[in-house]
Amino acid sequence: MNGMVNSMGVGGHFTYVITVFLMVAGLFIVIAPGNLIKKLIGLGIFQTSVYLLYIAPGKLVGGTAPILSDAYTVYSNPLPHVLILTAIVVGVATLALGLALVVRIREAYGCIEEDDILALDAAAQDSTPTKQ
Amino acid sequence: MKNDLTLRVLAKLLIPFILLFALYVQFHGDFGPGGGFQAGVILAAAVIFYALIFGLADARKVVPEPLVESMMALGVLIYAGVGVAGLLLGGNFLDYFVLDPNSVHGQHRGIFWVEVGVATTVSGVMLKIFYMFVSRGEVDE
Amino acid sequence: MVLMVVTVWVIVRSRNLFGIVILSGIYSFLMAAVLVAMDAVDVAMTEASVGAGISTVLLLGALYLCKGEEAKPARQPWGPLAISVIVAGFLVYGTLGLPEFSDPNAPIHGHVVPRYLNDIKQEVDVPNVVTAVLASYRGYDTLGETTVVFTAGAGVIALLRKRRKERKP
Amino acid sequence: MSFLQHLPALQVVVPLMAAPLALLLRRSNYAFLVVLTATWAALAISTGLWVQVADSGPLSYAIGNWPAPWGIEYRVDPLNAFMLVFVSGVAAVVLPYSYSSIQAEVAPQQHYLFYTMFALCLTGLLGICITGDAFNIFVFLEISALSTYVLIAMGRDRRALMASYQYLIMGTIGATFIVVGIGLLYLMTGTLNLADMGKRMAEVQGSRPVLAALAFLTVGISLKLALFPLHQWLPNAYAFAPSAVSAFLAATATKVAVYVLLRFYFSVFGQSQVFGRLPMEEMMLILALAGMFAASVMAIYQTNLKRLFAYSSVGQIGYIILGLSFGSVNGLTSTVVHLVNHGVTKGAIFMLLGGVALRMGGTTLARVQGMGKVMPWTSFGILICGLSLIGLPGTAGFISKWYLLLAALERDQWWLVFLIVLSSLLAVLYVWRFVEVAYFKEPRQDIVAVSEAPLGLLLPSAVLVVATVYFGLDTSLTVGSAARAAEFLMGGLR
Repeated sequence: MNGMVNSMGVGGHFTYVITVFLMVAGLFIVIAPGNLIKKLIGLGIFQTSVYLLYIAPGKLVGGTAPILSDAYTVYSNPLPHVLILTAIVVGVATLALGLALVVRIREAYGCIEEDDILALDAAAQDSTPTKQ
Repeated sequence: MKNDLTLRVLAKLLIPFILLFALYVQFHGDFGPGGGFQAGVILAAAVIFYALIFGLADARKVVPEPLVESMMALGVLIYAGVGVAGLLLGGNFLDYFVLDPNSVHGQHRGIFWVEVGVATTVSGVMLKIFYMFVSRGEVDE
Repeated sequence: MVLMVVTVWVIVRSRNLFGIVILSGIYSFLMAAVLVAMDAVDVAMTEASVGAGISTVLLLGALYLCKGEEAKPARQPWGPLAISVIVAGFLVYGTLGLPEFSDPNAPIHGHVVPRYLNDIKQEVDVPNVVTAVLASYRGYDTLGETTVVFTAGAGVIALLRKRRKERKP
Repeated sequence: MSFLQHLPALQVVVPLMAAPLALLLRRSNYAFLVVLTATWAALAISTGLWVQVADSGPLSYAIGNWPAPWGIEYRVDPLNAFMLVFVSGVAAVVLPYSYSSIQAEVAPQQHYLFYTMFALCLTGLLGICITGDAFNIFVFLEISALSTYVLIAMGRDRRALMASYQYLIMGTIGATFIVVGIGLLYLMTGTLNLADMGKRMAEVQGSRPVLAALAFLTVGISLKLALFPLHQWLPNAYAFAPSAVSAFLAATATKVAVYVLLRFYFSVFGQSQVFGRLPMEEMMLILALAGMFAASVMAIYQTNLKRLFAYSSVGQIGYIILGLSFGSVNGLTSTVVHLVNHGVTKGAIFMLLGGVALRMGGTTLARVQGMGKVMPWTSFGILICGLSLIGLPGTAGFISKWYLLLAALERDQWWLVFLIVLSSLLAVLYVWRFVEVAYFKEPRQDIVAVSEAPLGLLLPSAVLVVATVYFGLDTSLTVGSAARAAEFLMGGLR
């Protein structure tokens, strides 16, 4: 929350810089080979950071939440909020499905490290004919 | 944990309030923050809370799995049904104006039912996912 | 927001899965706080309940089922790192041309949205503009969203329902 | 009349409502009937729309009766009317096939879920094609994507799970890139309606966020359409999914992504911006060529037929993007025609391979030895489709390559003509791998008794094989529609 005060003082693009950092960090976790659950968390961070990209520009200093009442005249932009609500829901749906997959992978392979699983697959391909 | 009297009494006391809160979030969404999705999540949370304290078997008795699965589907059907109702009454798909002679009331009615649909599906899906994860663990042990 | 950066940094470095899950919950809470500051109360409420609530529960559940504690350190992070940096470059390039923070003359404030804010009283008469746009003006998106949730639910059933015959490796 | 007026909404809503119904019914036969009815209804609706558009020009449908930039608009023009017919047509053929094919591949208590997911996937793909709203594209993209992950994971091999996980990661990254792109566009134009965006683009043409949006959308969609080198998820996903799923995905999923790319390039950014401001043309040309060659070479070295043809798909996507990179009417015509022709051909191949897997116990080259003797019809079908992949006259593949060559000749790029022909030779090589094993080797001892694939599999596959040949002989339907779509895209922007 301290950061918010800063963001207004430091200048117009502070929020964007933060957004970019969060996005890239999330993306890095996802594409670096590693633990399957950790990758899903990274995917979550990647998606979440996009929320800021949408929401931050909709904020008007001196504006208020877009719930109409007679006391206010300036409202922040409601449309990005709607879009991001949808995006959050999509995000959690993806996470649930991803985790269900990880659980199944763990049952089938006995581990959840990407490297190990790919090694197991390669080994299986060498020794036995591919069974369909 | 299942036999802790304090917890059980507390839960019995709290859960009605959580359910009430869910309903409040559902129907107050027009005026304050909230709506079908959040209400659905809270509703599911109440049952999950119940399951944690009283055990999965008891929760399944209160909210059986087939019901949960039907809720998932029914929510979508309610939502799409509102859209089709608009079609049948001579409007476009998801046209709320035609749902009532007074177009503003029509809008209110449309939004109400749509939010009911969202809450139904969301709470159904969240609960179902919870049940699935927990019962998967039972196999493993 | 600075706290968020710190949290994410720790997540990147950490190998303890349990810790990572808890941190991601904290991250969601921080995000929700920032969203409140940006007047997105509906979004904040959802992010808090979904990000910090449901996601954390799901992650813990999955962690319990997988019994994984430690994540191995990534072996060769340079390729992905390079890709990430390139993406960052594009983003910085793009965002530098965006309107300034809180600029009332930005296109998003001038087009489309005024009708939501001004005419909603006559057209829908619901004070919470977010609800009105969500359920009515863009109600079709929400139908899609509900379908996405339904898809995930049915998908989890398909993946996790117990079977009589166990899958052969 | 009023009923016809609502066809655009019904196009998506009918399969959408079929999905929860199928879940509620639980009995796999009922679920199948519901989804089958919905799929065939969708085909009828899309045909109706196609006729309407051909008669009276683009249609617009305001969902919820909210006018365009405020509400969500459905917009049907020559391009997506054609796509809708194609997608629902393939679905209408693959679904009856799946009824027989999943008996062997998916556990019985999962069948109703399979049909539910199939309906959702179809809903998503149709929704992407028909919508005129940028964010709505994303929502329906996710419906189709999530259902696809589940469908792939239903495969019997445990590698199906990992393939699905990798697709989930790549697909979600792609979708998030697309969201970032749409977000940047929204911030610059203030609207989400594609047509409105296109109009307001004039003011912000060439600004940095718009160019960044272009880059993000291109990368995001390229992930979805498996453009080389972003194709890594594809071969495993196709190889380990149930065969009905492989067929449906190979025929439609990447093709719909190409459609989205076309839509953004030509309806939003405008051709001059896409090809003028950035070295897009050169970049796509290089990637397309690299894909054509690298993936075809990879295909030659595969030992599993499913993977072989999956790599071939990546290569064929190269042709599609190559046509796009020309930015001319002939180039675009070849892109759109090849979308359909390749979709039909690949759909047929994967459906036939499903029969092979069922009868011969797998699709590795070692296993299918002597297939020409024990499964003559299936082998013959694959052979014809293989010829279409090569681009032999008389098959659908020839038509698309012909327009591609025309487009290259228009620009006097003889070296490109040479490269296109050369890459076709690579296709000859990988198709030969199949021919050699199937026709010039004796069947293995343990599988001599194998018979032809059951009719339930063979008949639907035959429909697509016949289509492959038919589209190679009578081009009025495909090329006619594609040319109209191409002219529409180019003309809309001048």
